[in-house]
Amino acid sequence: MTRWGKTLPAALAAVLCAGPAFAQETGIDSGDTAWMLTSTALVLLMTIPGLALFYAGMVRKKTVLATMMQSFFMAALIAIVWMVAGYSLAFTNGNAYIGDFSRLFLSGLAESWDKPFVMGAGLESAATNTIPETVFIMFQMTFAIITPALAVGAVADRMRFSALVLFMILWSLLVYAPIAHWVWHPAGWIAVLGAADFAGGTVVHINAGVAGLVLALVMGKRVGFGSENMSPYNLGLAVIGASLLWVGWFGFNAGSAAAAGPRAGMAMLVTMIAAATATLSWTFAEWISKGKPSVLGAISGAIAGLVAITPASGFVLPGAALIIGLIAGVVCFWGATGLKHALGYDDSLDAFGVHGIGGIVGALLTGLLAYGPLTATADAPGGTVVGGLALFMNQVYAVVATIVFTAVATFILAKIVDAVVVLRVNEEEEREGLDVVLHGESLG
Amino acid sequence: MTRWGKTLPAALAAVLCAGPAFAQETGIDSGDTAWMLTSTALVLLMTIPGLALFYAGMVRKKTVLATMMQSFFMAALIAIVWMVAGYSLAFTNGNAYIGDFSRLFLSGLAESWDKPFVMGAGLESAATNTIPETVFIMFQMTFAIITPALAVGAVADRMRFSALVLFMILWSLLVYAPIAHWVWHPAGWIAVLGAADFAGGTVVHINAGVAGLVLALVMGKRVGFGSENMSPYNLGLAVIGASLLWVGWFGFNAGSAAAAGPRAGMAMLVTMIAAATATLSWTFAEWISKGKPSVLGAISGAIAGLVAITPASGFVLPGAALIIGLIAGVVCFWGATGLKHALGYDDSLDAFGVHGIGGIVGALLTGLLAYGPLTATADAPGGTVVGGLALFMNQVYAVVATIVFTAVATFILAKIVDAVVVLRVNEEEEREGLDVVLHGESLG
Amino acid sequence: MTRWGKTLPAALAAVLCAGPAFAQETGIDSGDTAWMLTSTALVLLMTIPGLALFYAGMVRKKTVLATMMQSFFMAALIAIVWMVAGYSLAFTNGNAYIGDFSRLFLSGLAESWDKPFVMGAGLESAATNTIPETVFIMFQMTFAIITPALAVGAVADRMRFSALVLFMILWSLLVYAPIAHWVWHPAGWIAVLGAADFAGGTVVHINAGVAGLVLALVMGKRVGFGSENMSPYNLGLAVIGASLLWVGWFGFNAGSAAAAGPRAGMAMLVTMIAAATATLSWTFAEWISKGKPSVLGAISGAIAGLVAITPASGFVLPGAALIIGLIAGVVCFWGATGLKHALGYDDSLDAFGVHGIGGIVGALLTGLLAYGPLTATADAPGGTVVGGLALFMNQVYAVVATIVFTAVATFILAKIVDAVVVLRVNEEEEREGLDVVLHGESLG
Amino acid sequence: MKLIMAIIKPFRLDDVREALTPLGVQGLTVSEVKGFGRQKGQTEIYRGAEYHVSFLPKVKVEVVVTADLAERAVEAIAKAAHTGKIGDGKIFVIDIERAVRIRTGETDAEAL
Amino acid sequence: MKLIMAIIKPFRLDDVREALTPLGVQGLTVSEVKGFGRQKGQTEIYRGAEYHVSFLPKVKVEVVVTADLAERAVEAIAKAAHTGKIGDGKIFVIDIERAVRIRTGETDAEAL
Amino acid sequence: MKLIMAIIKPFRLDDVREALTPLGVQGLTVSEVKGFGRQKGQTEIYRGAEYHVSFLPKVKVEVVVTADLAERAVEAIAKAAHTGKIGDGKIFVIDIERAVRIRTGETDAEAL
Ligand SMILES: Nc1ncnc2c1ncn2[C@@H]1O[C@H](COP(=O)(O)OP(=O)(O)O)[C@@H](O)[C@H]1O
Ligand SMILES: Nc1ncnc2c1ncn2[C@@H]1O[C@H](COP(=O)(O)OP(=O)(O)O)[C@@H](O)[C@H]1O
Ligand SMILES: Nc1ncnc2c1ncn2[C@@H]1O[C@H](COP(=O)(O)OP(=O)(O)O)[C@@H](O)[C@H]1O
Repeated sequence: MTRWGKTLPAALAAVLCAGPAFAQETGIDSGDTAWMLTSTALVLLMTIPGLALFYAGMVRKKTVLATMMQSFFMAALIAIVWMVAGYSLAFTNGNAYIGDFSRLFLSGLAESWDKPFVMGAGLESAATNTIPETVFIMFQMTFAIITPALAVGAVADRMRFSALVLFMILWSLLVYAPIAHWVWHPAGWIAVLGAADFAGGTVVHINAGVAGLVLALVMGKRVGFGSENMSPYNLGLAVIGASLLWVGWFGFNAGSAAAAGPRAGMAMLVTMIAAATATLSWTFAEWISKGKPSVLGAISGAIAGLVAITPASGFVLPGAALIIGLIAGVVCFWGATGLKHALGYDDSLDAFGVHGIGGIVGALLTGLLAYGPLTATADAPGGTVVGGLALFMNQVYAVVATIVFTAVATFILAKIVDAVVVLRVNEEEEREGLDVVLHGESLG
Repeated sequence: MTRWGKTLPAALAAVLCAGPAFAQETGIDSGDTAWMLTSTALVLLMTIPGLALFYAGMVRKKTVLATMMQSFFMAALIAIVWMVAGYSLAFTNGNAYIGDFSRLFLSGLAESWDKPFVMGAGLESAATNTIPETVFIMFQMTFAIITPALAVGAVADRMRFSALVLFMILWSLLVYAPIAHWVWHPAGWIAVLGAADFAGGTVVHINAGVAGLVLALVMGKRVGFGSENMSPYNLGLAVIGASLLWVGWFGFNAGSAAAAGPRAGMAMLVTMIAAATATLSWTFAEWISKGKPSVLGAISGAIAGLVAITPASGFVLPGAALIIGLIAGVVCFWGATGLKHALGYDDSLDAFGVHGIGGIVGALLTGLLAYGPLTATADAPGGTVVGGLALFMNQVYAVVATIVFTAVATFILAKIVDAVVVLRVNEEEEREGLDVVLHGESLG
Repeated sequence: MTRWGKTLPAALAAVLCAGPAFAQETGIDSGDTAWMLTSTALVLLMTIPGLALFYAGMVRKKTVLATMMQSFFMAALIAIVWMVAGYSLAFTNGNAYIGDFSRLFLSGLAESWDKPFVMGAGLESAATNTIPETVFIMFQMTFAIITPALAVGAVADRMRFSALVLFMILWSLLVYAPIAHWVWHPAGWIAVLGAADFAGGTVVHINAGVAGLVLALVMGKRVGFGSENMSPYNLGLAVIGASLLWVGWFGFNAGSAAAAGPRAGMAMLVTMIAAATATLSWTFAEWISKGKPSVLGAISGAIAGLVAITPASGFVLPGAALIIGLIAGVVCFWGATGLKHALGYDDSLDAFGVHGIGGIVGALLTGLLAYGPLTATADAPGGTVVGGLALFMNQVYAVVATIVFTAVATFILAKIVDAVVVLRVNEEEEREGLDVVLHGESLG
Repeated sequence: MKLIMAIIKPFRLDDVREALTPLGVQGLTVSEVKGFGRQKGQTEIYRGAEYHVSFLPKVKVEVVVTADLAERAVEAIAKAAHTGKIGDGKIFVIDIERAVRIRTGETDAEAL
Repeated sequence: MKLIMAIIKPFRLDDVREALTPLGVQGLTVSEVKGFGRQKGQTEIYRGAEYHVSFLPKVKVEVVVTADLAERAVEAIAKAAHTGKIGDGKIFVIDIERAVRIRTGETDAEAL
Repeated sequence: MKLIMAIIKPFRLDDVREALTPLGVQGLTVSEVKGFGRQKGQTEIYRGAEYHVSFLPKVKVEVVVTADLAERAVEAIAKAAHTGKIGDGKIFVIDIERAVRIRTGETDAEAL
């Protein structure tokens, strides 16, 4: 069940608005395009500088720059990977599991650049949009960028840069692209199955969280983990980062409506409500259990809420968002504290604790709380995404499939890359810090 | 005189554009909606991370995180307060002084979510917009968030977190919501009276400034005020914050046009001009009187100009903006330096000196400089907001009413909260710093 | 060849969409206006806080604030210069070399504010836009602001503030405004000549780079240059700055399409690709030649790619963007390292090495790689900007003319200002640092 | 000559400096240090990881005075830095064999 | 009394502190310093400008103990700070003439 | 052995280090300090609140040398740190009873 199908009514509207004569010529709507261009900028803002700051704000002084570099470089690296093959593998028809090579190097745009984008052209489940394909490619690219950038937070302070580069090229093509195809392409098996993921709870967050956890397990704990003081050097950076993630998330979720209409409005509203509620629930949970409401707790809660509402954002009403945020804040608090310490792995920046767990919570609750009328279409007046047992089971299925596939594939890729270039720096380098060791720079 | 009435022509245009057949079905304009979604993101950006940085950059190292927390937590807290009851109290018909409970928990959106928003539906002064209500709710929510966040700057470094939370819940519902209703709802008494506040000079800035001043007077000066060196730890943060406030203010003011048309364009232009002029006038005033043009002076001037143009932004031409900025910069410079030291209160981050005074300057000058044609409508070709003695008197009336109401209500609430949870930390805690005392964290 | 002519089809579309009756009345398109308002905010974001952070992150602790002040103050100063006379000189008809005084103080907006903007009204090469002139003025203002802010990076750590203010007022009016007129006004001689600069490779980047280099040569090297350690105090700021520049550049380039249509989409896509490729090519060039991939290298590469794609962004396809980015990254790496050290000048923050050289690379490659159909119009179905020898020669011509004019004019102005207020602080002041010496402030 | 090294609470610094001036002390050197002692710090929590902050911010004042002045200087510092609360700090006195003023080359007493 | 001044590798600090407690040392003062010595640092490159980092981050521990304790304290520190790799640092012992606890006015041994 | 403690202007540090190497000094320790003295600082103004900056950034160099070397080391530092302008700083010499190299356990002269 791709959200892009949802854009049909909007497209229709635009066409109507344009008037027949004009419609033949182009169904591109300037308002929808304006919003999608803006959303693209907002989602890129989430990774650079948003995520770069959020993560850099949680590490020690000696790896602040290296941590920023991971997010910044991902933006460049994955952009090219996406242009060369990732987009083609994710969003061309291909089969139920992966796209084809028809858009390698984005070939074909020379002809279609000024036409409205039709996803799955040729298929009867094809979805017409009111924006050009260039904008769709860009918007999706920013999603492909942030996913690996999120995952690497789990292994902060210890991964070699060359290993990161090699690993993420492979991971983006062999793990991210297929899953994006499954969920968001009308031909994808999860879309056909009828599981719903409006803006990427499965594709982005569960995917990143699980991949991060596997990397953390493969690479092992940081030197001194548990014994030495690893308190953040500059939490202020993390607050700025979380704030930009929050603001950028409006593009992430409301932009996933692919049009500047009522669905985008509702998506933005529920996104805000879930983020806010989770901030409160994490903060109060910590206040009660630890005695103080920490700043790191508040911003972590916000991210947890944003993650959890992501798959639901186009399908639920404000009341449901309140519930999703409330649960996500508490559960992710437990995931980043209780669970992690219980199991003893070193998911350094809680990529799994927040994104993995938050994504699962959101995906499942979407199955229960989706409000049909928001996805009503001509042929399905009751809505195409309706909360209930049926949808819930589909969600469970999609979540499990994603977790298993990501875990296995990530493990294999990690082992391969480790064999080729070695994943981790040695103890002395780790003590000295990645900034100076990997990049020959340091904070003054 | 609410600006939302002004959107009528735009709405009309959209309807025309849509063509009758389509109009029945929906009068939502994708371009206007795109701009309002963007504006909402921009205004949230003002508070997080904008204001968080602006304020955190002016305090000492030991309270940087706690100061950021105040803005960040406001975003979460007030969002929920707004969803639960604030929005309903501010923007439903009710009476001339406050709205009703018809939108508690945003009930009713399930039906109206995809219809264009009509404010004051049922009243003959109802104003039809070209955006869905969800977007209006979100846009207004960001205003409700930034107002208390601005006020708390006056008591930086000494307010207990629990007191802040309790106080702001009450203040938002009992002070902010009513004033927003007075000024921006067609049934509000100030709107009916005919005073003009395009984007929140009264509702947001005078309101926040006065509330901050009252809090500062109730809570008293910081320990060591006047004797110890309280120079900012990292003014660089304040520069980033002021910059984001400036950029975000485009959404604040141009977004208040509620449509992506000529009024939004003019609002953005005059906003830029006033901000720039005030930056220059504050800087030169300081250069001349103190011998050096400080960075803090320049960014303070920019904020002063932005505050002053806020109520005027949809009603004046560039020339008038130049005058408003010029005056605001000099007067606020005096407010944050001369006045404050003369009266001896400790408005720590000049919430009153800049926002209170700047808001008053702007509100009054709007009364004199409003250019009628900008608000011309079919039935009022000369404009509905025309500068002159009549409008000026209305402005004075509205300003005084707001100051008195806010001052009294804030004082009472402060006393109540102080009695319940104590507003202020003790001297030793204040010396140690709020970061570690309230949140158990500190900058490395 | 101004890009504003390109907006005709879009304008047409809007008119069609609006339907005849409505068209007479106004051809303003809400979607295009929404995007241009957003783009304006994005381009301002590039300067404050983007450039302020990028530059401040590369200097030593004692001049961090002063460096931020340069960008921040430019935003205010040039805004007013632009309003008073700059806009009029750049974008009114005048002659082939400069505009006239018909828009001093933006006079005339009171009448035209709600009409669509026609550039070069009266000329037969006039171009109708679908946005009001206020938006065009604002969008262009942000370009006028960033250009001098970029240039001053070349003389970081040693320029007196009063000299900066005086110099930039003159430079903006006598150097920037004329060149903008040459290139972007339909009557401008370079536009008539047929050289292409979509978003400002010549007007902004070559111009800023050359002006910066001349200033650096006139003012001489920093005290201790070559002998003392001048490593950046906080590169983290530079990463945030580069990230915001990258995101803001979407407004810079895609906004230069003046409409939210296919051209904007393509411009954003090629901008992303070139930025990403240049990041990779600079990083790998450094990795190979210096042994480590530095963070400063990665962000510098991104800026180099953004600069180089700027003149080409509306004229090329993704493949060409890949080539442009690849070359720009490597050439600018050489420009900021090899060339600079070979010639021995102290272009402190590489305004010339990155912007000057990157701009030249981009302008010339545009001449070779422009894909005609992107600029196809009714009367020129093959496109108005077509890569080839003819266009290439025009580009060379335009580039050389700009370099010569800027170099000479900047030199003369620098000498005049030096005579009037002295450009540079004395050695002792420079050692103490501009923060405390010029602004009486310092980082804690 | 004696080097008086005092570890004090940061916010007492200005008072200490002012207390020394009347004794004719022309200069001193200050550094930010972290102190471990009887005074106990707060506990910091980051996502469940608790760190007990055993090191508290202190200021180290180093001032060299002539032998005859040492006694009074120590008393002045002790008085000015005193709050009576745990963590007030310590004063140590160390013998200095030689002092030189770099600018003039003056030595010992003249160098101060 | 003796002032023991030890320059050590930052990550050994906690061990050093713990090694001193059993000896009855109640407090110590720490400062971040940069050390130049046999241990060689990395090279940093900024846009082609190379800087050899000759100064490496170290921690300076200053602890005053009674004369009789000095020997054992030095050994304890040396043991706890030891990694065997170049750059482990130094320990210096200086005589202290007088000590005062600001809070109580206690002097010498009682002041520690 | 002697501990030479020099308070100098930050930008003279590299010269001081280079001046000591020829004397066979193998290492030294540096810390950032703030100095109060005859040299007067700037005034800072924040929204009308004026603060006179009485403390100026200085660098403290601590180097331990054998007694015989002390004299020449002091001269070398004084020469290298000299600008002739007020605020050049001071050099103090303190007796060291004992030195230990943590890595090897070598003591005194061998430890340096
Ligand atoms: N033996 C010591 N050597 C060096 N510094 C010490 C010693 N004991 C205490 N200090 C310093 O003095 C500070 C205050 O000591 P503490 O025991 O906390 O309180 P009090 O000074 O009231 O006894 C400590 O934080 C530490 O910096
Ligand atoms: N003569 C000295 N005086 C003061 N400090 C010194 C001296 N020699 C070394 N140090 C300090 O000890 C640290 C370690 O010394 P180094 O020669 O690098 O290794 P090692 O301790 O193994 O000999 C240096 O970084 C410096 O801080
Ligand atoms: N009596 C002193 N004890 C410790 N440090 C001192 C003393 N006098 C001066 N200093 C240090 O020396 C620095 C320079 O001294 P100052 O009087 O400013 O100039 P000069 O060295 O030319 O006399 C001061 O900033 C301070 O750090």
